[in-house]
Amino acid sequence: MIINLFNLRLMRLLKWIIISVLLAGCNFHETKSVKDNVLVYCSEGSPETFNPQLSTSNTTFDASSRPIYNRLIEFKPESTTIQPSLATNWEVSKDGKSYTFNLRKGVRFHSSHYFQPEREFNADDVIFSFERQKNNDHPFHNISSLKFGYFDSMGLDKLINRIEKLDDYTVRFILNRAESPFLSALAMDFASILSAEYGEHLLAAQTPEFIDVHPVGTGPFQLDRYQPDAFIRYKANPDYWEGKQLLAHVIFAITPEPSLRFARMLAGDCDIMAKPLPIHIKAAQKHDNIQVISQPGLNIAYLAMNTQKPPFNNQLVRVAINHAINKNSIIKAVYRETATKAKSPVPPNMWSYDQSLIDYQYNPELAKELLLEAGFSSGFKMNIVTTNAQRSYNPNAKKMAELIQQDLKKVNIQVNITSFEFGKFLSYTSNGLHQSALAGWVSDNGDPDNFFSTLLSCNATHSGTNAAFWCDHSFSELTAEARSKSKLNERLIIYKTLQKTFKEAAPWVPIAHATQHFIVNSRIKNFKIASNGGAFFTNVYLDNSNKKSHNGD
Amino acid sequence: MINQPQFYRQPEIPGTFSRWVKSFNKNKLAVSALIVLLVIILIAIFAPWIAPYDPTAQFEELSSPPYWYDSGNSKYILGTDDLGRDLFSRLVYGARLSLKLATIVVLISATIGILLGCMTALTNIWIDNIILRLTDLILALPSLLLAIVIVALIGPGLPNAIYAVAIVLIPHFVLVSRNAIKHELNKDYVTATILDGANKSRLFTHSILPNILPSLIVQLTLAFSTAILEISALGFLGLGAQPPHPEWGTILSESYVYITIAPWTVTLPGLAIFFTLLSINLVGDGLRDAMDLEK
Amino acid sequence: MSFLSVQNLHKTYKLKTLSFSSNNNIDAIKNISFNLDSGKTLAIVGESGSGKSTLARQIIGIENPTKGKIILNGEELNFKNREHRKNRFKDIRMIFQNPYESLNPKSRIGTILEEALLINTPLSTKQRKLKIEKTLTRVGLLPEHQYRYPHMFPGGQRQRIAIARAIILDPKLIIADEPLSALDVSIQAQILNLLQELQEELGISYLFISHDLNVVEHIADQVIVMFAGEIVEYGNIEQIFDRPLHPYTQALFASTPTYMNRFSHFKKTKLSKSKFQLENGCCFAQKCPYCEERCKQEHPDSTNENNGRKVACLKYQGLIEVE
Amino acid sequence: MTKIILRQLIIMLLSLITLTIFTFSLTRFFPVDSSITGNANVDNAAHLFFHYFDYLKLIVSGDWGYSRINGSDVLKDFLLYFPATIELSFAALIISISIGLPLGVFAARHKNMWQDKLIVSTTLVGYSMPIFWWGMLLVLLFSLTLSLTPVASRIGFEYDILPVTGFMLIDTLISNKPYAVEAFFDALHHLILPAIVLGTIPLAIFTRVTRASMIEALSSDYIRTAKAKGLATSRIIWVHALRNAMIPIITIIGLQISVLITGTLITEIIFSWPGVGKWLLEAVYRRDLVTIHGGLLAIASTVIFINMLIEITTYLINPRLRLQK
Amino acid sequence: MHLLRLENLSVTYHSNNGDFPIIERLSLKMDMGEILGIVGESGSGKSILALAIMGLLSPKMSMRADYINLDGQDLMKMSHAQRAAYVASKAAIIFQEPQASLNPCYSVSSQLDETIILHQGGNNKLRKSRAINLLESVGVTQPETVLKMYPHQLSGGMNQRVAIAIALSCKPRLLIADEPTTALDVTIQSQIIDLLVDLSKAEDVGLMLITHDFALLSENTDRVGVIYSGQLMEHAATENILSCPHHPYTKALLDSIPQLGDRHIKGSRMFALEGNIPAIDQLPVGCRLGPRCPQAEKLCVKNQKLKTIENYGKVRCHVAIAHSPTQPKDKTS
Repeated sequence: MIINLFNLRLMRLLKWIIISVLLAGCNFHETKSVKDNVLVYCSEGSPETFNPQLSTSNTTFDASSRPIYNRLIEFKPESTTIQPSLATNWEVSKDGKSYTFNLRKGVRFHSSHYFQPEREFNADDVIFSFERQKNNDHPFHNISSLKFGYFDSMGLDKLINRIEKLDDYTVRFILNRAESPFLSALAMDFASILSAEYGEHLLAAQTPEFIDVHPVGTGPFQLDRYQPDAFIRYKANPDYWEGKQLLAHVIFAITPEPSLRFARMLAGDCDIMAKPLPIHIKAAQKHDNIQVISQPGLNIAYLAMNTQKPPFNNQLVRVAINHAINKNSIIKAVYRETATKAKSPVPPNMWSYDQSLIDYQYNPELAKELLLEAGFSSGFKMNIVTTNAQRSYNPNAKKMAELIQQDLKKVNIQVNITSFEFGKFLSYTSNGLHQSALAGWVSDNGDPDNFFSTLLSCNATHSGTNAAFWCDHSFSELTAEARSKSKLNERLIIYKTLQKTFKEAAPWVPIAHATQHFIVNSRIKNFKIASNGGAFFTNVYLDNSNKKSHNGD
Repeated sequence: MINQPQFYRQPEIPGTFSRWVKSFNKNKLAVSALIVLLVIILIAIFAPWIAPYDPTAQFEELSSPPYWYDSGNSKYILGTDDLGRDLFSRLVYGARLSLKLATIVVLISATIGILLGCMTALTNIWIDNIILRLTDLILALPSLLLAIVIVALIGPGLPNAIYAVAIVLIPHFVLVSRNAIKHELNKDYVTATILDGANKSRLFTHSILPNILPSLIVQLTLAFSTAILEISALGFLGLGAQPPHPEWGTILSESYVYITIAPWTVTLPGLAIFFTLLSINLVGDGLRDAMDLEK
Repeated sequence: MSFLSVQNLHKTYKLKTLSFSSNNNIDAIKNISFNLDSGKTLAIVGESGSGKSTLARQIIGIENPTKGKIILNGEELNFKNREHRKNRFKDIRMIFQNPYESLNPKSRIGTILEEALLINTPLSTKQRKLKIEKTLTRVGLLPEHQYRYPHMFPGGQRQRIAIARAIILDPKLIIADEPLSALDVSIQAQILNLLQELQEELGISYLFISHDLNVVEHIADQVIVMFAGEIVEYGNIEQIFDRPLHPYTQALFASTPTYMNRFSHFKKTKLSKSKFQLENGCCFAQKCPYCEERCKQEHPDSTNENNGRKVACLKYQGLIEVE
Repeated sequence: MTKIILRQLIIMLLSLITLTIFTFSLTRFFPVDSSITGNANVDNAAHLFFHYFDYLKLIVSGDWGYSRINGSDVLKDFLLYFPATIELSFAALIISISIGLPLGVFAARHKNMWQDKLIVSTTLVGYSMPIFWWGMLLVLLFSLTLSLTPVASRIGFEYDILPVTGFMLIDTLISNKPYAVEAFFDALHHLILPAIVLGTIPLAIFTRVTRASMIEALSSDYIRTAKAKGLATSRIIWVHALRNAMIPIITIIGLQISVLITGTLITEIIFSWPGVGKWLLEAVYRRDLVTIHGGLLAIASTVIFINMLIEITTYLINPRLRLQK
Repeated sequence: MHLLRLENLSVTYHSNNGDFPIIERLSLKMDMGEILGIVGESGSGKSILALAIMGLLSPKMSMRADYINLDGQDLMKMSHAQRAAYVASKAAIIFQEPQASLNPCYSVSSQLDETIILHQGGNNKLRKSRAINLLESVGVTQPETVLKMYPHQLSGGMNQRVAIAIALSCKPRLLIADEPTTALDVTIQSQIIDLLVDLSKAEDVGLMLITHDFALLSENTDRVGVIYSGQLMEHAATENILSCPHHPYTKALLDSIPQLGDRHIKGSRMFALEGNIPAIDQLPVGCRLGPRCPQAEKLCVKNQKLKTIENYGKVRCHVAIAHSPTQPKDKTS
C-alpha cells in the first residue's frame, strides 16, 4: 500500500516549511558575514587558459597574469610607466642589444595541494618561462593546443638571441638587434614568470599539460577553484613577497551578459563590474553606493574593408564608405558619448597621435559621387561580419552594424549583417573570408608600434591581425624602421607619415576610441585599472563601515 | 399516428454551425478575446497605414520613453529603442510579421499533419504503428529543444525557424486527427453509414470529417499560439528573425540589455506577445466549450 | 426453402497483445447453423459475451466469418465480392442497440435517411424526398422532422429514426441488436408494436437479438439460446418457452422474475461465462448443476428433437425423466 | 508487477532505439568531425547498418565525442551540468504541484462559481505567458526594483561549495564549511525566482488538469457513496477524490517534463543558471555539433526514462492496472 | 411512529436557461421495517428523491420541504453538518452501479473500515472482526479474502454485497436501494433482492426499493409509489396496485410489459402509451401525463391533486378518482 501523501496534517506541515524557508532565505540575504573580506568581480567571460603566455585576450590576463603571476618588470597601474617587480633593477647596453636584470630575493611560489615549492624564485624560472615560448624543442613548448600568440606576433622569437643566467639572481637577454619597445614587452602579460621547479615536477609526473590548468605563480593570489562559465576563486597568497593581501578571497563571477552583470552589480552581488555598457554608466551615477572608474582607453574600433576583395580593392569605394558613415550618430547610439571619434589608427592619448590629421567628413552626397566615379552608380551589396560578443572597444558591434546598414542604405549600398560568436569571428576574419568586418584592437604595452605593425603591416596579413588585408610594402618597412629607433622624436616623425599614408589609402573606417570603465562598489578601496583596461586586485581592500548605510538602495 | 401535442413548444432548428456560434457568443470572455484578436489581425493587415514610421528608420531621440513618462516625446507614442527607432511602428510591423509567420507555419504543419493523420487512421496497421511511434518520440521531446536543434543544424534565420517550428508542430496534428478519426470509427453511426453502402471517401467526407472538425479547429488555434510563442522564443534566443526585423521576440532579445535603463522596451513587446497569445488561447477555450469538446 | 440459412458459421478473433504467449485466438462463435423463414422472427437469446452481436456482424457483412456459409434467398453470400456485399447491404439492414450513437450527430435526419437512397437507388432528388417523408410518416414521425438533428429527439423517437433508416431501402431482413434495451419501459411497447406492424405490412424477417425473455416470448417465432459462442438450444417459441430442455435455458428462466414461479423447479446457477474454458467438453459444464465427468470430456453435438428443435446437451433426455 | 516493469523497459528500449536512429541520421546529414561518425560517404544500406551499430557501440560505451570548441568530453560535460538543471526543474515542479494541486481542488469544489472562474482565467493567463518575458519581468520587479531576490546563478559567490553531488542544496549541507547552513539558505534563496518562472506554465496546467479530473472524480458514484457514509468533507476530497484524480494528473506531470525542459532552456539563459539548457544553447551559438548531438541525445533519453518512471508510477497508484491478471 | 415522513418535498434544478422542477410537492410515509417500492421511468425523479432524502443533491439542485422527518427528527430544522451526521447514522443508500459506487483506489477493507471507525469504532482487531461479520451477514463466503481485494477484482454481485455491507455498517434504520440490480446479471439480481428483503425483515430496517421494473416489486414490497415526471402519481399497497391500478399511467406501465405466455399473434398489439416522456424544459400544463393519456379529457389541463381513495391509497387523477372505488382491470390488448 502506498503511503497516503495527501493527508491534511502533512499539507499543513508543508505549508509551514515553505513559509519558514522563504523567510529564512530573505533574512540570510541581509546578514552576509562571509562577504566581509571577499571581493566579487563580475567578469565578462571565461579565460581560455590560466597561462597568460598562451593568450592575447584581456579576459585571460585579468584572470591569470595579474592575480597569479608576476613579471620581471611591470607597468604601474593606470599608466604605461615601468616599475620593478621580480627584477629589482636592470641595465641596457649602449647598443640596445643586451638587457641585464637583477632578480628579487626571497620570493616564493604558491604552495598548494598540488605543488609545494622547495626553493625560492631564481634565474632558472626566468629562463624556463621564456625558453618555453621561444624554443621549439622545449618540453613544454607543444603541450597546449593554443599558440604563444603575443610572443610570436611581436617577433620575439627572432629578436631574442639568447637568455643567459649570470648567477642565481642575475639574467641577461641578448637581442639580435636594437628594438625600443622590448622593455615594455617584458612588462606585458605574456612575459609572466612560471616556476621551473613546478615544470620539472610535472614532467616527472608525466602531466605537463597541468602547467596551464593548475597554475603556480608568485602573484598576490593563488587559484583556489575554477568552474568554467561560472566562477573562479582565488585566495590570498600567504607568502606574497610584498606581504599578504588584505583580501582573503577574490572571486570572478563570470557573467558574459552585460545587463545581467549590471543587475548583479545593482543587487550587490558584485563588488566590481567589468566592461559596463555605456548606458550603465549613466544609470550607475544615480546610485550612491556605486561609483564609476574611468580611464581613456588605448584602443580603436574600426570597420575593416577587405582590400583583397571587390569592391573594396578600389580605394575610391573605401573613401566613399568613409564619407557615408555617420560616426557621430554611432558614438551617440552605441557608445552613448563614452568614446571619442577616431580618425587615426592610434588613440589620441598615445604619444604618436597626429592631431593635425584631417578626417573624412560625413557627407552622403560626396560618397555617392565617389561611388559613381568608381563605377557603382547603382550601388552594390556588401556583407559586414560582426561578433555578438561585447568588446572593450565596442560594446555592441551588432548595433553598430545596424547603424552602418542604415547609413549605407542612403548611398544605395545594401548591407547584410552576419554575426558570429567571438572565437568564430576571429577565425573567420583572420582567414580573410569576410568582405568587411567590425574589428577593433587594444594596446597592451602603450607603444604605437602595437597598432601600426600589428594591424597594418604586410606581416600581419599572415598572422591574420590585419583585418583589411592591406599590404603597402613601404608602409611596412617604415614601421620596422620606427621600431629600431630609440629616440622618441625620430619615431614620432615616422608615425605621423604613416598616419597620412593610412588616411589616404583608407583601408578602414576608424570609428571610435572607447573609454574604459569599471563600476565599483564604494566599499572597494584602492582599485586601479591597468593601462590596457585590465583590473588590478593587488592592494585592494574593503571598507565595510559604509556598507550598512548604503545597503538597500 | 403520433400526435404532436399542443402541450409542447415547437423547437427551432438551427444548423450545427450556428449552434456553435450561438454557444460561443454566450461566453463573454471568449467573445472579447476574439475582438482583441481581430483588432490585432487588422493592425497586422493595415500595418503600413497604422504605423507612423518605417520600423527600421532611426531618429535622433534614442531610448526615448513612452509619451506618458515625464521625459516622453509625443512624437513617439510608445517611445523609441536604443537606436532611435519608433517602438510603436516596430510593434505594429511585428504583429504583421508574427501573424504572417504563424499562419505559414500552421498551414504547413496542418496540411502535412492532418494528411498523415488521416493516412495512419484509415490505412493499415503497420504504417499506423510506425508513424505513431515516431510522433510519440517527437512529442516526448521538448518542442523548443527540437526547434533549436533543427535551427542549429540548418543555421539561424527566419525561413529556417519557420521550418523548424512547422516540423515540431506536425506530430500534434497527426496525433489529434488520427485519434479523432479512430474515436469516430468506433461509433455505431459509422457502422451504420458503412451499411448504407458508403465507400471510404464518402464515409470520411460526410460522416467523419464533420465530427472531427471541432478537434481540428481547436488544435489549429492551439498550434497558432504555439507557433507564435516558439517563433518569438527562437527570436529571443537569437536563432529566429535577425535584426533589424521587427519580430517581437527579436525586439525583446535586443532590448534585454536595456532592461535596467529602458524597461519599456522590454515590457511592451512582451505585452504584445502575451496579449496575442492570451486572446488566441481564450478564443480556443471558447471554441472548445462551444463545440462541446471535452478536454 | 428457408429465406436465410446459416450453416456451420465460425468466427475466430486474433488478439493483439504485447505478451509473449502464442495462443491468443478467441472463438467468438462456433458452429452456428439455423434457418429463418421469410416474414418470421428469429430471436437470439443470451447474456452479454455469448456471441450474439458477433453473429449479427457476420450476417450483415461488417465482418467476414472464418468458416461457414450464409445462404440468403437461395444464393450463397460471397464475402470477397464487393458488388455482392453492396447488394447484401440493401437486403439486410440493421437497427442498433443505442439510438444515441447510431445516428451521426452532425447530420440532419433527412441527410441521414437520404444517404442510403443516394448510394443504393437511382432515385431523383425529388423522389428521394418523397420517399423520406413517406418513411418518416410510416414510423410515426412527421415529415418536418427531417430538418432536425438527432440530439433534438428523445430516445424513443431516435429509435424510430433508426427503424426508418432500416426500412427505407425495403429490405428483406432486419437485424435488430437489442433495439429496446436503451429505452424506457413505456416506450419499449411503442417500438415493439411498430416492429410488428412493419413486419406484418412489409413481410420483413427479423433477427432479433435480446436478453429480455418477456420481449422475446412476445415477438419471436423461433428462438436460439446461445452460451459462450455456441447454440445450446434452438427451436420454436412454444417448444422452448413451454418446455426448455437445456440446463442453461432452464436456469435462465428460473432466475427471471416473470418466469420464476413457473420454472422454480429448475435449478438456478451462476450463469456468466467462466474465464477459462475447457478444451473439450460441454461449454456449460463448469456451471451446470447436472454436470458429470463425461460432460467435461465430450462435446455434445446438437441433437435433433422433433420439428427442427435442437438441444446441445448429453443429458437432457435424462433430465426430462427426472422432471 | 515485474511483468509490467519489463514491458515498460521494452517500450523504453524501443523508444531509445528510435531515438538513436534519429540522432544517427542527424550525424549523417550534418556530418560532425568527431569520433561519433565514421565515414560519411556510405554507398549502400548494409554499410549504413554496420555504421549504425558502430555508432550505437560508441554511445553505449559512453564515448559521445569531444566538444569542438573546448575539447571536453560531451557526456562528462552533460553530467556536470545536469544536476543544476534537475535541481531547478525539481524545485519548479514542487512549486507548481504544491500550489497547482490545492488550487485545482479548490476550483473544482467551487465549480462554475466566481472563485472557479477566476482561477481558470488566471491559469489561462499563466499558460499564455511567454516564459522569456515573464522571467525578465520578475527579475525587473523582484530583483532590480524590490531587491528581494538575487539576480542570477545558484549561490552567492562568497560561498565556496565543492560540487560533490552537483545538487547545491545538498552540497551546501554536507560541506564542512562553517557557513554550511547559511549557504544552504542562500542557495535556496537563489533558487526561488527561477523556479517560480519555470514553474508558472506547469502550475497553470496542473491547476487546470487537477480541476478537470477533480470535477470528474467528485461527480462519480463512489464520492456519492462516501458522502452517504457520512465521511468528513476533507476526507472525501483529499482521500477519496484526489487519490483517483491523481491518476490523470500524474500522466500530465509526465508530459510536463518536456515543457519543463523547454522552460529550462530559456530560464537558464535569463538567470545565468549553469545547467544543461545554458550549456546546450552556448553550443548552438557556437555551432558545436558534437555537443548539440550529445545534448539532444542525453535530454531525449532523460525524457524517455522519466516517462517510463511515470508509466510505472501510474501502474503503482492505480490498483485497477496494478492488480490486473 | 413513522420511520420516514416527507411533506411537500420539491427539488428544483437550476441551469443557465432557468429553473426546472424535478420533484414537485411530493409527500411520503414509511413505517418502521416497511418495504416501500418506488417505480418510475428514467428522468422521473425517483433517484433524485433518494438523493434528496440522503442530502446528496448536486449543487445545481435545491430542495424545499415542509418537513422531512427521519426516525423522529426533522431534517429540515438541522444545520447542514448536523443533518449530514444524523442522516449518515440513521440511513444508508446503495446505488445502481456497484463497481462505480466503490472507490477503485482502495481495498474493500479500507472502505469498510472507515465507516466502522465512524459509526462503531473499536481497535484494529475489533474493527476487523466487525468487518468480517458484516461481510458474512451479506452472504460473502470468504470474507477474509474479499477484504483484501479491490472493487475491480470482484464481480458485480459481490461488489453490491460489499456496498450493502458498507451501508449496514452504520446500523441504519432506513436503507435506500436505488436500482440495486439493474446492472447485474439475471441470476444475481434475484439473489441481491432476496438478500435486501431478508435483511430488512431480520433487522427491522425500513427498505426503500427504487426501480423501473414492476416485476421486481410485485413479490417483495409492502407498498408502492409510482412517480412520473417528478410527481407521485399513485401510492398504495402493492397488492392493491397490482390487482387494480387506478392511475392510467400505472395501468399503462403494467400493460406495456409483455405478459407471461403472451405470444405473437398476427395483428395483436401490446398496449402502449403514445408519445414521449416530457423533457424537463417542456413540461405540459396540467396533468403531466396529459398529452399521452388515453383517457385524457378537458379537465386534465388543470393541476391534479393527490387524493386518498378509501381502502386503496392515494391517486393523482380526477378521472380515476371519479370512477373509484372498484374499477376492473383494463385490458386493452
